[in-house]
Amino acid sequence: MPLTHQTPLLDELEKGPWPSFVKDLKRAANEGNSDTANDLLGQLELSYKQKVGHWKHGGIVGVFGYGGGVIGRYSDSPHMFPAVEHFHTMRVNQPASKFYSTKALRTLCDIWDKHGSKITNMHGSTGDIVFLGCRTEALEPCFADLAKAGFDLGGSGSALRTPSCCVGKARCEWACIDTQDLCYSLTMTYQDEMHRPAWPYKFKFKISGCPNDCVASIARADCSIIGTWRDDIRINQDEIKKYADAGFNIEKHVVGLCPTKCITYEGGTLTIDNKNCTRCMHCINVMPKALRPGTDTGATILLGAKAPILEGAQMGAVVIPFLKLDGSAEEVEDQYRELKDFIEKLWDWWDEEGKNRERVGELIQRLGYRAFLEAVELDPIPQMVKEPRSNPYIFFREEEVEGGWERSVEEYRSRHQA
Amino acid sequence: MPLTHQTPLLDELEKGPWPSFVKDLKRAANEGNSDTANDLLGQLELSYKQKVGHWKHGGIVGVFGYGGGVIGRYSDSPHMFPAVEHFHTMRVNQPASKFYSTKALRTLCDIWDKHGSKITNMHGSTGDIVFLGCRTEALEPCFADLAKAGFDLGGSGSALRTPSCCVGKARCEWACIDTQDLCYSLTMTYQDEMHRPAWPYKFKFKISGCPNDCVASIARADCSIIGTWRDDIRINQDEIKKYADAGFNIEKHVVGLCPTKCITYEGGTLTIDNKNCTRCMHCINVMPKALRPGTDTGATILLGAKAPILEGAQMGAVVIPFLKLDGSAEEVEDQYRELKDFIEKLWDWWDEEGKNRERVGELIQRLGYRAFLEAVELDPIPQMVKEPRSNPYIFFREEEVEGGWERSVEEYRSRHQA
Amino acid sequence: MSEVMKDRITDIGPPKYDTMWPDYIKDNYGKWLYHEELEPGVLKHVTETGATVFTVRIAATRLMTTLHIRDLAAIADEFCGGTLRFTTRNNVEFMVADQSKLEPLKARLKADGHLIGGTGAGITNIVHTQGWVHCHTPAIDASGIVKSVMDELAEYFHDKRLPAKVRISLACCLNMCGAVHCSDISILGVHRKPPLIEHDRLLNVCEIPTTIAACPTAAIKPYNFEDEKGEKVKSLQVNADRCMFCGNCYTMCPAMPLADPQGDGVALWVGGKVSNARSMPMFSKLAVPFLPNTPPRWPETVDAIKKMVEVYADGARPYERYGEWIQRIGWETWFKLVGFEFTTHHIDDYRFAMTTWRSSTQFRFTD
Amino acid sequence: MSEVMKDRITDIGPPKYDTMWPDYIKDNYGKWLYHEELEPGVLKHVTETGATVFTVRIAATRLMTTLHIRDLAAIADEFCGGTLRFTTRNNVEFMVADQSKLEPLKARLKADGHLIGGTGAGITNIVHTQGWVHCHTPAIDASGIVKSVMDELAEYFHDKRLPAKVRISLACCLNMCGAVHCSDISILGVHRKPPLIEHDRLLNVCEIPTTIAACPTAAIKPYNFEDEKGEKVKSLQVNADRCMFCGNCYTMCPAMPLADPQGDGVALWVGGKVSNARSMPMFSKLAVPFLPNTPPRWPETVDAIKKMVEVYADGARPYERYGEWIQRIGWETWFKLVGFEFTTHHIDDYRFAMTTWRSSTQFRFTD
Ligand code: SRM
Ligand code: SRM
Ligand code: SRM
Ligand code: SRM
Ligand code: SF4
Ligand code: SF4
Ligand code: SF4
Ligand code: SF4
Ligand code: SF4
Ligand code: SF4
Ligand code: SF4
Ligand code: SF4
Repeated sequence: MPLTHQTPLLDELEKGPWPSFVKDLKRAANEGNSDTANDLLGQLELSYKQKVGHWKHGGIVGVFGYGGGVIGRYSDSPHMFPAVEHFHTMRVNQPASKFYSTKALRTLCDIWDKHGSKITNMHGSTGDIVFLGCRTEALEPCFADLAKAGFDLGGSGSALRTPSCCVGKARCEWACIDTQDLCYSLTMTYQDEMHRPAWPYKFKFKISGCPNDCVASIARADCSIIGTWRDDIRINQDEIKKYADAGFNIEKHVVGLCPTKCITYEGGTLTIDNKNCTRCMHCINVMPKALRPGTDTGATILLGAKAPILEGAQMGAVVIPFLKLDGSAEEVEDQYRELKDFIEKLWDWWDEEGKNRERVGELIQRLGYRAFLEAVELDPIPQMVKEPRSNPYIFFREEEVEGGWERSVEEYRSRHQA
Repeated sequence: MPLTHQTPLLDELEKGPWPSFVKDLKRAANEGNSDTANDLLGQLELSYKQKVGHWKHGGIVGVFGYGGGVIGRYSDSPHMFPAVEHFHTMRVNQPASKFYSTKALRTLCDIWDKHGSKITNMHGSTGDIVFLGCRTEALEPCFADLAKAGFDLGGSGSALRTPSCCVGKARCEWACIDTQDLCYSLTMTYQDEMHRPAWPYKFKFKISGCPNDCVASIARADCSIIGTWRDDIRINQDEIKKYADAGFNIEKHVVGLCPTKCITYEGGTLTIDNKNCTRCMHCINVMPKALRPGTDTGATILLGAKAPILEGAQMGAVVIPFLKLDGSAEEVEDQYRELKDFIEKLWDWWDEEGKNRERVGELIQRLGYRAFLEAVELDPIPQMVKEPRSNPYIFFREEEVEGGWERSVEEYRSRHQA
Repeated sequence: MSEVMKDRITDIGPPKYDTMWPDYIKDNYGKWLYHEELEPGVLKHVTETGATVFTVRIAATRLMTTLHIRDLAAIADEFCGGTLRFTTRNNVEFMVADQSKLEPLKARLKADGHLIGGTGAGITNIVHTQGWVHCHTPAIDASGIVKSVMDELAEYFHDKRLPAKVRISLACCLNMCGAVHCSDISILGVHRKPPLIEHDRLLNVCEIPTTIAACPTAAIKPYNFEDEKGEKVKSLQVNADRCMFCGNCYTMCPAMPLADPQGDGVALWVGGKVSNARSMPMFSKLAVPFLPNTPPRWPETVDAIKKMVEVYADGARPYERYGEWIQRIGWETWFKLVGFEFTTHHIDDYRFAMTTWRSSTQFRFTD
Repeated sequence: MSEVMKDRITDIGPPKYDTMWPDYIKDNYGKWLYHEELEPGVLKHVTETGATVFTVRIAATRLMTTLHIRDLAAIADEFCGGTLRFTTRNNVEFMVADQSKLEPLKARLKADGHLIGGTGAGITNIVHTQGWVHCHTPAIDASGIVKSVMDELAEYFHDKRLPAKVRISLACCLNMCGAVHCSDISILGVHRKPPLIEHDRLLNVCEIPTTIAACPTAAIKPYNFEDEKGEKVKSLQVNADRCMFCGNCYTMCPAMPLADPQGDGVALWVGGKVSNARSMPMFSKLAVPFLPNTPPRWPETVDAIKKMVEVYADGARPYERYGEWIQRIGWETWFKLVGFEFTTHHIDDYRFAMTTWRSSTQFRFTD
């Protein structure tokens, strides 16, 4: 179909070296006959002119039996842009680490061409495939077709959000844990938690294979699971020599930048004081042929990362320094179970104590680590903090004080005149 | 007089290499005939037995016309220890940096022997000479004798507290400002503020001659004044050579520990990139014969340090990076006036806005830097912060927003259907 | 059971990851030994047994139509055994096991107008959010700003190198659906006018207590509005001086819109990171509190970011991320180098404000 | 004007500093060039013109009688031209310009039983507060603990050297009248039982609103107490679970005493500093949340501090202050070395708690 809106402002965005979403949308409208794309361009041009968005607030729509996975959206100017009057998104749970067979991709395209706008996000910030621009009546049939093709919706609302992970063992030599398998396992175990929101607020898992954290979990997952090791960095001294021979300044770029200064390089041999290594990855990152993570691998579990609303952004904080996640299939199942037991204790506590729209990290802030650690049955360890408290406001408990808290004014005053 | 109380516990504190206050108190009781010292020992022994203090809460006493300088104190067991029934302290303003002629010292001793207990603190934490143990009726005559001898009381209550300073130019080569003179000048200018409490809470000045901060001002003064320089560190290369020749490892102990890594030591010559020097003093501290602060000297002014009550401890924060405090007598008077003008603006604001028992630092926390800077007429500069804000909660003001804040719902809804 | 629920398939989750793998991933899973960056956008991964996979990464607009996806799939079929993947920053990766296919693949991608790059010490795709394309709370558009910025910085994607990675992110409102709070450079949409209040419909569409509770600064108070008939209707009012425009009230209450052509615009942030390499993860800090919303190309924003990238390119040392560099040279030096004004907005005045004040005499003089 | 006010001298301030100076200070004021530490407690300061002053520092109990002061004055008369000074940490300094007087001065001080020391990289006097000797709110004594600790550490005052200065401070309650919040090692008196409430006199001696406002955690609420006659009397109550024993209520209200033989004791802190040398000033952090009040010699406290000093002596590098050392080796390593238990009390749960959590995978394994 021909484009029906003038878009002089958007047309500017067809220029330049970076791929142009405007070109792509125009193509969908033109070649792809998407009237939704056509009206989206029109409404977006209006936004560009007026410097303000044109979507109504919220809108509760969905598919039967699910409490999430769909974000309702309606145009506030449907008289001008009728094809985007409904413009809901469906969040489709991506395969872990986002490998796609072209067959699967084409199936998704077919379904979306049939029911929707032809417009997607590959991918949403949480990790979902996002189908952008669906009418209410198309949601259910679209969902049915997705399910038949083996796809399901992801999370939205006060539910488990779609877990995601880095490429991991599929194409990265540093993956200390099987990110995809764990991501899949968590997703499958918690289907109910994902589809039927029942919590105070959202909860996100993100899984990175090593401390480089290529899925940015530490910034944005209520639970970050980050691969690490607890034995020694593997060193290939021959390759060290090759780096040196190639003119690479090991002293400056490796030894000098190690945050704990636990590397020495003498007489062409590189030595690491592993007990003082904090597994930051730097030396491995810059000499990938010579250094590798250890072989006793598992994950560090951190909790609480989130965006600023309400009380300011948080990063994930260490709660379990090392959880072994590596071994035979059976061992791994047990290890996953251990992790899930921990998570379920956490959820129970949060469910019980969390206020409306309070993330796990905020709850820990509000009630303190002691309450949290008791709830999840963990012992306090120094690895949980950058430094111990500096304020003297310690909430001692009655049971740790000899004689308890009951005291008598009379007894006190018998020794001390007022 | 003979000691009248058994003090088996305190007697333990007569042993050991460190000087013993118990011995000294016993001597005052015995040799010095101080019945106050005698009963103090008795009451203290009771505290040692019962593990609890035996002083009543507060007590408002003082000298005529002053609202402070005396801390009232009464025993809660005067039936056992009548000589400490009244045990008030007088805070006597020390001479800046605590040099004493023996004549002045003996005068103080004479006055205190006449009116009080013979017990002192040399000195209190704020810096005063503390006369410990005075009866109410002795306060006024003691004060009169002090005044005759040229001494005055220090501060207490919601007033200016006794300013204090490091030894400075009197015996330290690093003093960038005349700490004693400034301390004296502030003390004399603000006698009224010291003696007649009229503020929301206490206010303290402390003055150190250089960033070593030997009077710990940054930890405990509402206003810290710390000497610094803005030109180049003076280097004596001959002395550098002598350090090296004596086997001192300049690379390791100086270059390696400079926080900004702005020192190079090559071919026996030490060079400093002064533009990147943050004047931490380390290099000067460890090679005092070779390095000296620059000659364009003045002070950094920091505000807000305090102990934890109420909202947690604060350290002083930079508000004026450099105030020239160095020159001819006249120039210096002008410079002092500039400082005092700033301080007076601060006090006016605090007086106006401060809540009861709110220190200056807490007020700045509560109302924010913008309100504070406007009140004291300073511009914001990056030197005030370790880092800019990371949360996005910016309080933009109406005047900086084009079109202001008045808007019409109707106009909005004319473009956006609800 | 209703008709629609019969035979209904639910809770099946996503396809299992390994159903998507080509042989060159399946066979080498977990066996990787090392990698090399052959050139920007081209990686070579080698296994313990000497097998290799070559990856070619191309720039993508994550706002992508099915037409475009089908084009990509066609390339993957031709060269990659029918597989491609998307990265965590929304680029697309084509892989080949056989080195001989590498150059033809690259040639084809270039021929189709794709930009190859995004790996290593340069600038990769901007992680971003919906903007005016889909969301109801944005202060700015997303895709248009991303396009404008990346047009300017494209050479750092496919060619020019920097001391280390520079991750740029964009979020169109303070909800920050991208990880913009921990990015080397972030672009954030901000409102600057307090919410309008539609007294006549507020009670119908909002819950009064949850809306009051939603305000982090307690700026919202109950208010009795007198309607046309002179009757008192429950509503809310905002103490504008306590409002910092977070928009959380609007999230809870559709009768409190914030968006405004003049009020809304861009704030820029700098120096955050996520990785644990060398330094611990860091939050991004305020660089520029406000730049105007200037579609279609947001030149002020583009210029400021370019300047930020250039001073970093000049000043930082190899491997030094943006925030690590600033820590070394000091914020005062950075502001001088970049030439941005330092304002009271830069000084934190929220919950942890005090922890950011300079409680030391250590600083550099910059005037 | 009343009799007492007639001819009354007020507001004269302290004697001017220079009235106290001997010639060797007056003449050399501001001319100092460098100094040397000849041995612990003995400094030599040299001016630009080659004049010298030798300083001998001795330990002092700042709780000092006039008898003792007169003894010190006698020594100053004999050797120092009638001047002495007190340091900011309550030691006493005797100065001589003439080197020939140095040894006799030292000999005399030693003969009188004084400890010479306190300079340089060792342990100087403990800054402290009143304790049971004068104050109304202490949880511990001050002078007795100081004496006990310094008896144990005296050799670090006059003889043994450490990697750098170790500043020890003591405050007998959370008001912290010493700078214990920024000391290498600090000893803090803590209460652990919520205030008693004397309902029958509270209204007479306390202001209800200011007392409520004084509580940082809002643990104090109004309460109607029923007296013997069955009449309601206004009073207060404390939610004990929200009380962290700061004692601020007692400061405002004498009818709310906290002191208790079993409840009160010592908390130890570590790693603070004040100077700007190398690192910025740092707060001290919790080392041991509670040790019992055990007069007359507080052996648990003394032992713990000794252990803290010893691990530092063993582990730190030259010039490295305590907190700098811990930053280098990590808190987890420090707790392991020193052998103190790490408890939930060590994890901050006050206003800035979140800023202290370990938001990184960087840490050392210690088990
Ligand atoms: C679609 C998506 C942005 C995108 O363009 O990719 C998105 C879109 C919205 N987010 Fe988000 N968030 C999306 C990922 C995120 C992320 C990133 C992540 O998950 O890794 C964050 C930051 C991490 C976090 O969870 O804190 C994020 C933090 C928020 C917040 C702030 C939550 C907080 O606790 O601070 C809100 C506000 C709220 O929940 O009320 C929010 C709310 C919203 C809402 C539902 C708007 C609202 O006010 O209710 C947006 C709907 C937009 C629309 O019309 O499509 N969104 N949101 C992302 C989900 C796609 C997907 O499923 O893959
Ligand atoms: C005598 C002295 C301690 C000493 O043994 O040296 C002292 C003693 C008292 N201080 Fe202090 N403070 C003394 C220096 C300090 C210091 C240190 C300083 O000034 O450098 C501080 C920490 C710095 C600061 O100001 O924050 C200090 C912080 C406090 C506080 C907490 C204030 C805060 O804002 O956090 C209080 C509580 C209060 O004011 O209600 C307090 C209160 C008190 C009171 C008045 C007790 C009370 O609850 O009202 C004490 C009277 C004790 C007595 O019976 O003698 N005292 N007080 C010091 C004054 C002597 C002098 O004038 O030289
Ligand atoms: C493909 C991808 C993972 C995925 O599952 O999709 C990936 C893949 C690799 N990352 Fe990454 N990282 C990917 C997102 C990230 C992210 C997340 C993000 O930016 O949102 C981070 C955290 C960034 C941050 O700190 O803000 C990230 C931080 C790193 C680092 C740490 C760099 C540093 O010094 O801080 C390394 C190590 C390095 O580059 O030396 C690394 C290294 C690598 C290596 C070399 C790992 C390997 O051996 O294969 C991979 C190729 C890197 C390259 O692009 O040069 N990757 N990497 C992501 C590519 C995104 C893109 O399209 O550009
Ligand atoms: C006499 C005194 C000043 C006074 O007005 O009374 C003083 C005098 C000197 N100090 Fe100090 N400092 C004095 C209290 C302090 C304090 C305050 C405190 O401890 O409460 C500090 C801050 C401590 C802190 O950071 O916690 C202090 C931090 C320093 C430093 C920085 C050391 C560091 O590396 O952090 C130096 C430089 C050095 O020692 O190399 C220094 C250096 C000096 C020098 C060498 C300065 C000089 O050139 O004369 C003086 C002789 C030092 C010595 O004792 O070895 N002075 N010095 C104080 C002696 C107290 C005592 O009796 O022991
Ligand atoms: S997080 Fe580690 S394992 Fe995962 S892709 Fe990045 S570098 Fe590889
Ligand atoms: S991983 Fe990091 S901490 Fe460990 S040796 Fe390498 S650079 Fe050092
Ligand atoms: S603060 Fe500086 S000037 Fe003052 S005594 Fe200490 S070292 Fe000397
Ligand atoms: S004063 Fe400090 S910052 Fe300056 S050169 Fe010396 S060691 Fe470096
Ligand atoms: S950042 Fe804000 S405006 Fe953008 S998608 Fe997220 S919620 Fe919507
Ligand atoms: S925008 Fe934020 S600060 Fe302003 S009224 Fe709404 S919730 Fe409160
Ligand atoms: S620290 Fe507390 S108990 Fe000790 S003197 Fe100060 S106010 Fe009194
Ligand atoms: S001791 Fe402190 S926390 Fe406890 S009730 Fe009193 S003021 Fe509140």
